[in-house]
Amino acid sequence: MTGSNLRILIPEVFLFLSALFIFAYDLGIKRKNPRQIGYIALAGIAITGILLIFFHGGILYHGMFSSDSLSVFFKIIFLGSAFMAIGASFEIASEKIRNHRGEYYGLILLSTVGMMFLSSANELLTLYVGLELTTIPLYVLVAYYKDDKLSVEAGLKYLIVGAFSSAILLYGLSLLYGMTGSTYLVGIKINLSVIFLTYGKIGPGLILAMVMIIAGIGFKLALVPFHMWAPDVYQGAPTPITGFLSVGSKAAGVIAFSRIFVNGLIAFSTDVMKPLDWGIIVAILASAAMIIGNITALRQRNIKRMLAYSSIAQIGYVMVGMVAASTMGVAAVGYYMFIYLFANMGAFTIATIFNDKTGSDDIVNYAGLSKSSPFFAACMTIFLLSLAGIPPLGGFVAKYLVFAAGIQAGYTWLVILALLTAVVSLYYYANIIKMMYFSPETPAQPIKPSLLARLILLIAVAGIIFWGVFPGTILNFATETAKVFAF
Amino acid sequence: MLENTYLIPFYPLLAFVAILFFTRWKERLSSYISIGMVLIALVHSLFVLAAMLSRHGLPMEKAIPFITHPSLHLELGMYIDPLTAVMLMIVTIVSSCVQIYSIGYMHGDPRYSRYFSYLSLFTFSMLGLVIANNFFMLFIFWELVGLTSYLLIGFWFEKKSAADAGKKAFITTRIGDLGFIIGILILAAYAGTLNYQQVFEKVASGVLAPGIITLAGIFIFCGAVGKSAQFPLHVWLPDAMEGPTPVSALIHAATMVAAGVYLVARAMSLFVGSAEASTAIAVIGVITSLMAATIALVQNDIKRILAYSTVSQLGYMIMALGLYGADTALGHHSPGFVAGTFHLMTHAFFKALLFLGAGSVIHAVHTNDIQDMGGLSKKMKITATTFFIASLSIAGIFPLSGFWSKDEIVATTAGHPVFMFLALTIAFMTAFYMFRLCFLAFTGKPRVQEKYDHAHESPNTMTWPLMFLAFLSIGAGWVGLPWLSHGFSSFVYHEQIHHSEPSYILMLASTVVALSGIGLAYMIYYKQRFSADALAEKFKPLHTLLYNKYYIDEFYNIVIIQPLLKFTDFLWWFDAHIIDGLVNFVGWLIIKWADIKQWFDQYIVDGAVNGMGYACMAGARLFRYLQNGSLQFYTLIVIGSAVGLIIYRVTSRGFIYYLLGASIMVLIRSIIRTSGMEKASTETNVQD
Amino acid sequence: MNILSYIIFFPILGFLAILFMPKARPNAVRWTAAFFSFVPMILSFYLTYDYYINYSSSSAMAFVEGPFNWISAINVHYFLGADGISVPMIFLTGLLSFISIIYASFIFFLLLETGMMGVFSALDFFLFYVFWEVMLVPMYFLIGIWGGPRKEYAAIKFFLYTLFGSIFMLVSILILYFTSEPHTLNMIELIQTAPALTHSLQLFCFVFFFIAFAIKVPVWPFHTWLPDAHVEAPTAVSVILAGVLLKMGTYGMLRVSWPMFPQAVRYFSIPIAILGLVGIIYGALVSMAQTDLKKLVAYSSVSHMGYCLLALGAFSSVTAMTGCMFQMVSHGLITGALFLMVGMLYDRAHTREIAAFGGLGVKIPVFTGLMVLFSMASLGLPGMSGFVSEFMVFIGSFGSFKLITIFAVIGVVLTAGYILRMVQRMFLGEFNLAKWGGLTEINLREILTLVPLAILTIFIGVYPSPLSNMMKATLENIVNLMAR
Amino acid sequence: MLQYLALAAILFAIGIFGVLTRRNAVGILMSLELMFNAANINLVAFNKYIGAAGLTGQIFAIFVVVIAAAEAVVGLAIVLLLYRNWQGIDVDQMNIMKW
Amino acid sequence: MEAESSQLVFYLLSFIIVIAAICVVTLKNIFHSALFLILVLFGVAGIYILLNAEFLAAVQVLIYVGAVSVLIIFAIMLTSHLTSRKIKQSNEQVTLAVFICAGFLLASLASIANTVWRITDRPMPEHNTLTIGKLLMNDYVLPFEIVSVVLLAALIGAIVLARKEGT
Repeated sequence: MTGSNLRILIPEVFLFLSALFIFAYDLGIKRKNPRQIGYIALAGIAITGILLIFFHGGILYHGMFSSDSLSVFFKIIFLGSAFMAIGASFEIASEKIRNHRGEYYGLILLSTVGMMFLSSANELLTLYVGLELTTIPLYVLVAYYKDDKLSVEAGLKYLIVGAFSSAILLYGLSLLYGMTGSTYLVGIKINLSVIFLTYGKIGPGLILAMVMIIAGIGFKLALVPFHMWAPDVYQGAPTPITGFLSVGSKAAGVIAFSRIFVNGLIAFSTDVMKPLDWGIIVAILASAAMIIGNITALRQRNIKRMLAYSSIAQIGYVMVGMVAASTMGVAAVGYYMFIYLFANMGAFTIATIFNDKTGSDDIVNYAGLSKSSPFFAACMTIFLLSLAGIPPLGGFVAKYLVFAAGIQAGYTWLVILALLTAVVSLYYYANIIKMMYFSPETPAQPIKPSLLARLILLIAVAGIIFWGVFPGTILNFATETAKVFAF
Repeated sequence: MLENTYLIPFYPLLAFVAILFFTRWKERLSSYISIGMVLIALVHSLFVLAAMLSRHGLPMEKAIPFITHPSLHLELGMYIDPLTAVMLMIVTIVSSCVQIYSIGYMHGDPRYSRYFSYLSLFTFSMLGLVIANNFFMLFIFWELVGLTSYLLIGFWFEKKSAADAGKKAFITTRIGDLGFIIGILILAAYAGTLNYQQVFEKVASGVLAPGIITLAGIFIFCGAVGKSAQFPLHVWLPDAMEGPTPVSALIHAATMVAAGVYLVARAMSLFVGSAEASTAIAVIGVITSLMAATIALVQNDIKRILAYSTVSQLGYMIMALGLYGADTALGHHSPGFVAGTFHLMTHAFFKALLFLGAGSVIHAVHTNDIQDMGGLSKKMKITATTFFIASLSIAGIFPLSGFWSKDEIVATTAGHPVFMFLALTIAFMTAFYMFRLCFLAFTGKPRVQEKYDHAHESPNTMTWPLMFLAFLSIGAGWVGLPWLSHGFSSFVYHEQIHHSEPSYILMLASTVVALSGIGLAYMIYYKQRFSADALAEKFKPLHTLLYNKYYIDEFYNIVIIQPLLKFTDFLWWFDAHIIDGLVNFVGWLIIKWADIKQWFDQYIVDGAVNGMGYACMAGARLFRYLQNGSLQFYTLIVIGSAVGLIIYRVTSRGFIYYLLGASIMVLIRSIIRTSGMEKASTETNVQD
Repeated sequence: MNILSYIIFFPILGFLAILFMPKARPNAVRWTAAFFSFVPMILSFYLTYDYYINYSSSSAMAFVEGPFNWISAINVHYFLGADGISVPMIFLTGLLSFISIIYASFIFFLLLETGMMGVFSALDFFLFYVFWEVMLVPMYFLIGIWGGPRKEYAAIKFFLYTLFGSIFMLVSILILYFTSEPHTLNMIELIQTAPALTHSLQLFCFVFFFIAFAIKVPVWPFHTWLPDAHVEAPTAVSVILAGVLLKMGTYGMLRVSWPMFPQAVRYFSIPIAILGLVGIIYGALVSMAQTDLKKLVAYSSVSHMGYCLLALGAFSSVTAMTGCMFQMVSHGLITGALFLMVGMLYDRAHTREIAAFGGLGVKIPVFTGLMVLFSMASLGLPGMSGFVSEFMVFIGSFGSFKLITIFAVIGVVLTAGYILRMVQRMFLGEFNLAKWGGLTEINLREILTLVPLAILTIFIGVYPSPLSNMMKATLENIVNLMAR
Repeated sequence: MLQYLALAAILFAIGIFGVLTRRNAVGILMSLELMFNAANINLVAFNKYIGAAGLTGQIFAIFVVVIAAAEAVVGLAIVLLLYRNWQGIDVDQMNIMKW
Repeated sequence: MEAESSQLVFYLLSFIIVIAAICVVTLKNIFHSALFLILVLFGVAGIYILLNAEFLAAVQVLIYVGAVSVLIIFAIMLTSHLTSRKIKQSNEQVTLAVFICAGFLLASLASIANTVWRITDRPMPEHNTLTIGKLLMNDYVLPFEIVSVVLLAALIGAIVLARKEGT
């Protein structure tokens, strides 16, 4: 019926086909060159990205799938994080993943396909299914070191908590559907206002639905208090997957959240509709995330756990932009996630390489890194400083935007809290820098990352700096995405 | 030449710069440059004096802007009037003498050149101070004088006492300057200008409220108190004798300490606006004078005696000026202004002579203690003679210069019996202690033979200035002879010429007092009719008190300095521990929170799950192995907080119940676990 | 002519150039660093000269660049300009940066210089904030890598403390942005519109800005980062820290807080002056208790910057404001020089304990002479810049606060106390030949780094009117703005 | 309709209880199935009473059934891994990573 | 009359479901739990029929019973040496869990009861199996495809994880 618009599915379909091709290729060609499949996966992502440029704009199935600017923006983030995760995986693919390399890359691609569908979904069912497609491959990927107890334990935790959250989310979605009789976000939006206008009230069921949905998506976001799984899973999972989890999967949560709340339930963002407003709930959770994430990160000794807590805190900042529920807020969230992609993926890439070369995830072992591997240390420093929000790096502009949105929306207390915790966060970020630069120790041998890894790091650094100094392009794009929502 | 008076300070400055940067390595040349420049200044000053005389004291003023502001206009300029001209003369003459004298005195000193550069710098500062046309500029040079005196007092800085003395001098005078600055601030704020003439006009025209004038006057006088070593800030001057003796002569007799008197004289138009301030000045002056004179009675250090004598004489002048201010404010006539300035001049010469003479003695015997001297007149004729002349002059014996000026001061006190009595007492004591010094040092038998044997007359460079100054000590007073058309008082006066008629009774009285002082000293120390020691023994408490200078230094040390140092230590501790501690504490708290959270996870959370007793249990590790359902704890948190949020939004009261219930649950859980420990452990065993 | 942009970004070029240079040739690095800070210095001199000749008669911004669109989505512009209060600071920054780089060529200085120059010329709040924060990172590295034994603590303390302060500034900036109509970050426009804010909002914003700036100054009781940072930092870093970074706080107040929130300043003027007074007295007293020479100088900064705050409290007096600016410049010169000298001594003696020395004047007279010179300048001796500034501060603030100023004058004596005590204990008295016999006199390079500072100190002290005239129009304008 | 919703809520709560308390990993998976079923009851009930015009609820439920099955499959695979690594599936043992 | 009987059936089914569900989560024997789970699932299928969702009921029975039979096999396989012993099958947070579940139940029931539901009285279309099929192939073809990918991913993942490596 909308056949002419089917072309907007081309990027997703292509990525799916690449995944299939990888599965088949891996079966057929018996892994002579372990890198080959990786390059195919990278090429698949790259081509998908190019296809995305040509095939976007338009809706399918009554808006069930809409390839709008918001989705394109996030799809770029997903593809970027998948690209960097796969790039980083080269470091471990030769050693730790002896078998099923094809499946490993293929599952990453499938998960990315799920994210892409999710980001385009304007309907609860598609959204839910897309979310599951995102998550289920990740369950497998987290447990991919099958003989490693940590990895398996992480897989179990991720699976149980994930499925649990999925059920909670589903319960919430069902209530939302029940209250409005529609699964389309537009329908939900209209019907809720119709109900309110007709009956003069909506009732606490909406609270139930909203909290359940927040809890369900909060799992993906690792938003406090639904974050408990994150440190364990981040620690146990293969490091590139951890990076992918912390960026791609989070971005998926972010867009799901923004679709449902900032679009469908926008009327309930402020306390006009008290007590049916979600703004204050998210604000509380965001502040909890910033406090708990940042403070707990202070004393972590494992870099992956530290980054886990850091990313818990980071999502708190994102949520500040989200509660603003404004053009600026959405733009800020988009920009934030975009920079976060580079910074966090970069940091995890470094953690991957470091672990691969030294077999350690301990922050203590980063001591003196600047002397043996200055490039490596400098990259890490830039990533960490960007995460901390120090100008002129991208992280600063991102934080600025988020806080601006918060202030604009009247959440001054939240912004002050966020800023205070940002100061706290600097302490643990700086702690690693301190280790790398101020420590008198000199590591035995330099770490020589592969050319690809260097390239990825360089791209990440360049992105952080360039878009920190000239945020215009990305920010305009992100502002453009906000037009998807009618504020 | 008058227009170029501003050049006068620059001659020595030039010498300073030249020595510092160019001729420091050539000692002779350095001293010659320095002396040459000061002589040029002297000549120039002479011309200025002449010009001033020829225009009958008509002042002239010239200024360039320093900083221009709508509310305040600061300038650098010169204001030449007879007072200035006389001061220029005093400074250049004494400075020249001292510098020439120093050639001999400082001979062989390793920092010879630097000494002369400092002297030049000092002369520059002093001359600048003198020609200033406003309080701001005065203050600038005032401070520079302080600096150079610091450098010169501490010249032999290897000696700890010298370095200490320099510091003490600087800081003590700075305390006075504190008041000076405040006075200037008051003037700037209320008068809107710091120019002498403009300020005085405002005082005279009544623009300034009397209270303000009093306040400003007293505060400005604080500066003079510091610099002129008046009570209670006199403590630095005796210590300052640690410097080379010529320096003492230059700074602590003739010039720098006179700056305070000069300030009072210069600002007289301000003080006459306030009888209160003037009276305060007079009282301070007389107290200082009396106190210093009494102390000087019992000291044994030759330079210290002279130092206290200086303090005393300065107090004398201050008293005269204060009385003049008070009298004029009340509409009476008074010769005080002339008396003060006149005495300033004569005192400069004979005190410089005394110090230089003392320097000559010290140079010869290498001791400061007069008890170790004796009979030196035989070996040091010129020194002894000139010293005696100066002593007579300071004692106020006719017709030496001191007689005339002192007489005028006594005349000033005519309307104030208490002051007069005290003034005469001081005159008596002055005569006594000066001749005590003379007799002990120059007459009688040598008490320490080896020192005596070693003694010799000083070289010519040192004796010539002595003789020249002796000449001045004798004759300088004659410019003020009442019978010679009141030369001085018709030249240097305040607002209107006022000649005091010579009061022969007073002259007689003061001469008698002076002579009796000399006589007493003669009896005790020359004829030795009475034993000085016996007297000291008889008045032991008094003697001890005087000998220890009224314990003022100790008092300051105990009451101000030590507490201050203690306080700074406390503050430092406070800063490092409390303020910084507060900051660190917050940081610590935040970090600790992470620990607490970890601890919480470890003990409370685990404890809630495992049971609180887990820590107490012997088989804790085994038990822990069984338990810690962290995964399910995560889900518990997820759903628990979701439910909490729902209840929170639906009903806030329910939320409280919910929280309460949850915490009770956790509590009960822990209690149960603690008590039900054994059961759990048996189960563990079963599984294993 | 984009002279400001050149000044700001030239050092960055040097930084990049050095990054790609072979590490094996330290001399090449040194010369490159020197070159890339020399050019901005010359440019800043030229800028100062040009401003003095051509622009100082009006309060308008000179050398304006922009506003060019930078981030249009949030109205951020690239907007630079300099006026009477920024030009002297730019001059100071150019000079001190070059001297520091000559003294110790840490390449992070070049980054730091960019940040400092940027702060002093930014006219867009976003830009201002970016430069403000940009400085923290190189400073962190400079202290952390090359610092003393407790460098890590000092570095992170500095970093966190100042970041803590600046977040309050950010909040205020955002509030200003959203309350202005149309939304703008342009400082010049905000100066016009901000006083229209409600009273409470003004107070709120003012306090937040004040915290940020006060930490930088540092105002008592936010000063505790300073001794740590100074003591642990390498010499050249201390110079920059004391010479330029501290000035940013007061500069920020003059540039931002005062003209934008006149009502709040009026409301808080007495507390501000009291804070200044406490700083003066407290800093001096604590200095007196120091046994470490560097700490003494560090705490003296607390005291000296107190004068600035006192002057700022007297917002209605041009003289006070001028005094504040003078104090900023003069403190930069004098304390910079003092830190340099402390460093030189430390390089030779490897200790900074005052008690360990004594009578050094015998052994190293030139060093002693210069040290005494700068000490005297520091204690406000006439003829040097410190005196002019302190005097103007007193005169200016006496009009507004009689009693506070009178108490502040006590600081002068206390300053003399601790400075002289230090000089006496280190350079006078008996010389310990056995211990310090090997001490060497300062060399020509070191003298050359100090001489410009000495000349400027004396020049400003003797002939202050050029500096005063340069900033007069601007300060008058600020005072007029304050009258709103 | 409310009775269906109430049933669903009760079933959901029981499922939660199971997830929170079951020590056996398979038991947790079973409890999760209960929760999914509860949600499904909701969906279908709503479909009948509210969204009667369409069959969205039922279709949603079908998808949920499929997804639940998929999760069960992956879950069981992980349980298998657990069994291999720990020789047991007691989730209380899976606590290497904490704090 | 019909309504009443369906009410009766509902309560019966509900009773069975709840009791069985409680058994699922509390029984010590995991094998028994699994059997009760099947009972629950059948009960739910019955509920679906009551709610005019016959196709869904069929799906429920087919897929779930299939899936759950796998579960049972697993349960037996993995816990064979555990089931024989009498050990606790629930962990230490039971009371807290009960409390939270009760809280959830109360909160959700209260919320549901006080919420506005726009209940329509339009009857369900008959023979909706056909409609569902059409819908799946038309309106819902996209999620249908996605879910197929989900299944693919799950299968591949399960295989990857479950396969024993070369040893």
